[in-house]
Amino acid sequence: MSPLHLCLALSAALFCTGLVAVLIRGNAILVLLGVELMLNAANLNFLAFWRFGPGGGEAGLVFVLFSIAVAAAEAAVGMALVIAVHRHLRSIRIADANRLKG
Amino acid sequence: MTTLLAVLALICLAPAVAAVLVRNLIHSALLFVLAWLGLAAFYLALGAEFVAFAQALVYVGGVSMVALFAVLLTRPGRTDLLPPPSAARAVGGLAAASLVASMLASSLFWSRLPSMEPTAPIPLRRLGELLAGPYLVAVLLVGLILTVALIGGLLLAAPRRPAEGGDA
Amino acid sequence: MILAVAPASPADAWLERAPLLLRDALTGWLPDALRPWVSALLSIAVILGVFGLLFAYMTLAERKLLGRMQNRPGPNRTGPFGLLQPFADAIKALTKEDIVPRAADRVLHFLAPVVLVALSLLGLAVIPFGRNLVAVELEAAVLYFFAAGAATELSIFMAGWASRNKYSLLAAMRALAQLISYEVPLLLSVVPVVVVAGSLSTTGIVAAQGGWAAGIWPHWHALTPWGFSAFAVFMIAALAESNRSPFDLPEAESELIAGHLTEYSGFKYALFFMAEYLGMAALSAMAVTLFLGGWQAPLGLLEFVPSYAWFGVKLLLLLLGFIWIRATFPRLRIDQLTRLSWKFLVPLALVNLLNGGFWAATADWSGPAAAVRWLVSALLVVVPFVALARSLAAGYGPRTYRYAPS
Amino acid sequence: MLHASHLWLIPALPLLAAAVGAAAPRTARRLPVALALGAIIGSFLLSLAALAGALAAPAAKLTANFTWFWAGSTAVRLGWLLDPLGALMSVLVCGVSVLVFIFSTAYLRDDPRLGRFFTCLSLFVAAMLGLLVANSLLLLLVCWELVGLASYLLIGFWFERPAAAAAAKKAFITTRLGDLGFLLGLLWLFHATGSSLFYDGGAGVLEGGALERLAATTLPGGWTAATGIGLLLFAGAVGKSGQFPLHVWLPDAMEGPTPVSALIHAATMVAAGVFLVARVFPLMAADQGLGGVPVHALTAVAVIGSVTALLGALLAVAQTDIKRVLAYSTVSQLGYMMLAVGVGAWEAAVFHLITHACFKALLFLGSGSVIHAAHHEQDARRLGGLATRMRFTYVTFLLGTGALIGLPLVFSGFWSKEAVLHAAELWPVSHLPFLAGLAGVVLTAFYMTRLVSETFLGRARGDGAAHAHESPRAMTLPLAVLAVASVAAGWIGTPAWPWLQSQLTGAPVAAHGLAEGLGLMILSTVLVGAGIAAGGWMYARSPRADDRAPDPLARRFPGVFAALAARLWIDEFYAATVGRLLRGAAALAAWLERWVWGGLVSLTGRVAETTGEVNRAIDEDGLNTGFDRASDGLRDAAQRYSRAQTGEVQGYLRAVVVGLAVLALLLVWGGVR
Repeated sequence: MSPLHLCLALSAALFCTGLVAVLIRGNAILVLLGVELMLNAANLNFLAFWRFGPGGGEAGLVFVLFSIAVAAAEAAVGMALVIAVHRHLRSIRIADANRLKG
Repeated sequence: MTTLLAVLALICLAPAVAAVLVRNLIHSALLFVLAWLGLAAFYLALGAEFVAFAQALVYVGGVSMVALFAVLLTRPGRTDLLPPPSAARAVGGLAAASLVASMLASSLFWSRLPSMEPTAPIPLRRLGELLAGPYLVAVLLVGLILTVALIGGLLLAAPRRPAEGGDA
Repeated sequence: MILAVAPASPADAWLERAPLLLRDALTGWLPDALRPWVSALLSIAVILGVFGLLFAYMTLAERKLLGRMQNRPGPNRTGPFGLLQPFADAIKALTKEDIVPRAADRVLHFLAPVVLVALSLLGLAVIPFGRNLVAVELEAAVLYFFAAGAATELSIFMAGWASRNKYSLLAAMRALAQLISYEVPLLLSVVPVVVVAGSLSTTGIVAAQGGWAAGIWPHWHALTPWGFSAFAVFMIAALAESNRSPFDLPEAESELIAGHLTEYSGFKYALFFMAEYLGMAALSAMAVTLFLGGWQAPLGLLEFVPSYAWFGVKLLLLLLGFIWIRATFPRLRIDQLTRLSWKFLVPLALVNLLNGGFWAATADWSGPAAAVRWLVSALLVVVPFVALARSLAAGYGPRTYRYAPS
Repeated sequence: MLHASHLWLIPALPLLAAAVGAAAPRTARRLPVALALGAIIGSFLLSLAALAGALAAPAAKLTANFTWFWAGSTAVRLGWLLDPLGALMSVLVCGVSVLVFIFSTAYLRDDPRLGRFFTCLSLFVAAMLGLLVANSLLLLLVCWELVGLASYLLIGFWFERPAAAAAAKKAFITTRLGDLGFLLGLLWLFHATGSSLFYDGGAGVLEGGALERLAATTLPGGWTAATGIGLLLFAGAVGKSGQFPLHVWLPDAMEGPTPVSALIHAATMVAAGVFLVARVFPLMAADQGLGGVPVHALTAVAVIGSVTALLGALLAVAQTDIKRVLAYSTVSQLGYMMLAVGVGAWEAAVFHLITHACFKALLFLGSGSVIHAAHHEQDARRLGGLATRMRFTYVTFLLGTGALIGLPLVFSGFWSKEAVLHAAELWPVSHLPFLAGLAGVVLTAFYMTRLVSETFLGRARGDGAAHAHESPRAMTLPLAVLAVASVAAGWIGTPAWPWLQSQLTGAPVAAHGLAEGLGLMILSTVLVGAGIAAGGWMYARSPRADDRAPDPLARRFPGVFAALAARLWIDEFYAATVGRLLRGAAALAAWLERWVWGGLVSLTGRVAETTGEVNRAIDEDGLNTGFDRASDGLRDAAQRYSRAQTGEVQGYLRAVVVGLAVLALLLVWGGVR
């Protein structure tokens, strides 16, 4: 099993874990964290192919940096949204936020 | 090399799985942090020093803080134990996730990847030149996005009267 | 992480080489495969020992200095001038009963202090204590340092939350707010240094500060306008990061009955104590590295003094500054704290970033142009400072006290 | 030294001030004032520079022309003209404006609309200066109308007073009548010469070729085009500077604030007519052939001027309102100027214009000072005894009076009027204008004496005058400056040293010492003395006891006085003829509108209405039912479908993921490569 395979397997596993978190956890915060985890899995793919891929181009590395930055922004906004939702509904269960009326 | 990577992979996968499964909100948040740290270590082993440290800094220093802060601001109740997910949702979710998992696994094992020599890690200065050179526009855009996100976060999380709580 | 074994260059003075010679003497007989690891272990041991002692005597110094500043003698019973006081304290802490509240989250309650100490030690790995004395030579050392330091407040949160105590929880929230607020100016104040020095590695930054202008004016960053401003911001943010007064809101003895430390006793408490001082020392060491020229001597003719001695002197000065500030300033309120960060330090640091960019861009100006360069840079520091200060101080007149009629 | 191509700066500054002042918020009262003062001072300096540039080469007409737009193939060109006439006038306008502005700051200090006042004033000054430096009749007309607009705004500044509003309308409409002639003349000129530029390096309308052409083309009736155009343009001048048929608006214009009267209706705007005639003098003088020509432009000018001079002086005699007296005196002085132009001595006219601007501005500001001090009491009968209370104003007013009636040898008015009369005397056509001028001299002396003694001598006949006190510094300072000017301004054009004339004409005028025209001087001096004596004997000897007491003149000649006091019923005459005509026309138009056109319009509307009714009926009963059924079905379907819309985000996500996974599995295992 080559390191590349290992990386891809890990990223796949992480992705699925995050997906599960997104799908079955009721708490909005955990869902957001799951999304973060999925993003990380994607980053891992980029790095893996940058390192073990067919050479050429640091684009993978650079892209990971950008994706981390954007992930941070996404987390900040997401948490802010969670807080705002909580102020409205007094709850952060996603199932409760099923109406468009605020 | 591979063994080291494997160990690190386990170190970063175990807490992630645990984080998804435990019922205590704070615990799972902290476990997520642990998973991210493990991932940072994995990056380090991959030779991506800068990315690894950036990962640690952003996720452990930033995202986890925000997440924990949100948790504290929106305490469900006396205890942080969450109600167990409803059976239907759990089953459906697991089914869907397993589908994806099988897909990924199949594509992984059926596709024969040529195992190549690892390319040499690039010196930090080169990375800096890349960011300041060809990727400059992207860097500026990301900075813009971050600023907007910060302001938007403030506006969203601020109480109706922006006079107070505008900071923090 | 390449563990290299830097050979002692014979050019240096004997004292300068002493540590390396000692290391070689200790590891000389080992096979080459092992030598890097053993020397790494050695440096870890040295750091632990030195900074452990430093911690011990910092506590003593703090207590004595505070005592003097408050017209008390301070501890002076154990040993000559109370010099053995730290060890007495250590023994006491070790032998005390370790109490864990029943409702507490045992795991986190146990993990918090351990993680804290570990994290605050991590940062020291990349500090160049002397010309060749750096445990781990990293390309992105600065980034590493802050990545490691970022996690400290996390353990404070763990402690505060795990104690299941409302004061501790408040402390945890404050800790988070404080970190989120002060991580930003801390990093922003470092960026100009990186820009100007053109390197993220601590040794590179120290090397960039070598030499003297006109033989007497060291090229330390703190001695340039932008550097001074960055230094000030860095130190303030460092105070907040290490929970030192006037920013010690998480452990506010007077209002939160020691906050996250409420439910800790015995050795765990000692660990927290230790972590605080280690973090303080680490940040001060970083400040010395980034702004005060690291181990560089202030004057050319003083170079015969070994570099690590210079480093030690600067470090001690900064630490004493910490103590002095603690003895001087009252504690801030949480809203004042955050406002200070977001409305004052962050804009200042941002302008300073611009300033650093200007400085780096005009590196080749000389003669009268250099004067212009200094002038512009100074203006870029003073004008925003005055403007921000005025806008923030608007409405706060000088405070008037009304005394009760006697 | 200012180059011609930079002349536009002079009007641009006040225009800018006016624009900013107009945009400024109502609360910022000081801002427009500061702007206006700064701008006008800047323009003053600029025009001084321009004057220096003009005097460097008096004969040369320095122009800077540019194409405004192309109408078909013919370019409509505008331009700036720098010559001693324009430069002197602009210096004069700016100088007087500066003083009047300073005066106004004190005079209108408590007025809530101070800012608006100064904005309008700046607009006026801008337009006036533009008028002076314009090198194109078209541009001049534009500025001309702008000046009229500003005058309208300022006369009606206190529009709460119905009198002021009416006066503003009257001024505007009356001057429009003249401007119609102006416009026609402009069009004719443009049609005839294809250019509206005065001087264009030989191609201008005031230069050789065009003039010869105009003088050559004759119309039915033996007139030449030059005469026709000249008369039309002169109509504009008549309207603007209140010459005889259209003089009625000027006295009413005194409803405006006194500084406005001083600046616009004494010093500058009303002189614009004279300036216009002087500017286009070559055109008017183009056709000198008097043989068999029934009327000739300059002759008309001279006649109108002399009539106005006499009439104004006559009407001034019987007025009781200070400002009205001064207004009629302005009318008559303008008549003198027109007279001078008419007899061909346009430089004398300009000379008199300059001196008159100085001392009439002085007189108006002085009366303003009096009115201000006497709490807006401007009826001479209820004033009096102010000589002791307002010594400074009194002295300056006396100086102004001396200049106006032309006391010999020192006062400016003497020299300028002497120049006018001298020219009139030498006019070959007729001596009537000369005699009218002499009569005017007597009357001027008489009514000014009357005014002074009624206002300042005797004892206070009203509590307004009783509690009067000297005006603040900001008002007395301009008085002082103007007093000096109105004494000294005459020395630049004495027969002994005709500097002004030579600069204006651009050719050195022989200094024909004081000897020549000495007889005329003595004569006019005697006449002035007679006028003063008569006035003094009637009014100053025994000042009226109280405001009820009848006017001494009325006691002696009641009929004449009544007629004069009623202004010879000219206004009533206009009201009876022109006004009635217009009213009838308006009534007719209204009738047509209401019954004929209105009927048509409402008929069309009714038709459209009925069609709409029919359409609606068809829609509702015919088409809609089908649509309703269709949309009902759609709604039900949507309701049934929307059950799937639970709002459960994770539910959606689950569906998405399953779909994605199935798709991907198909791709991978289904061998779809």
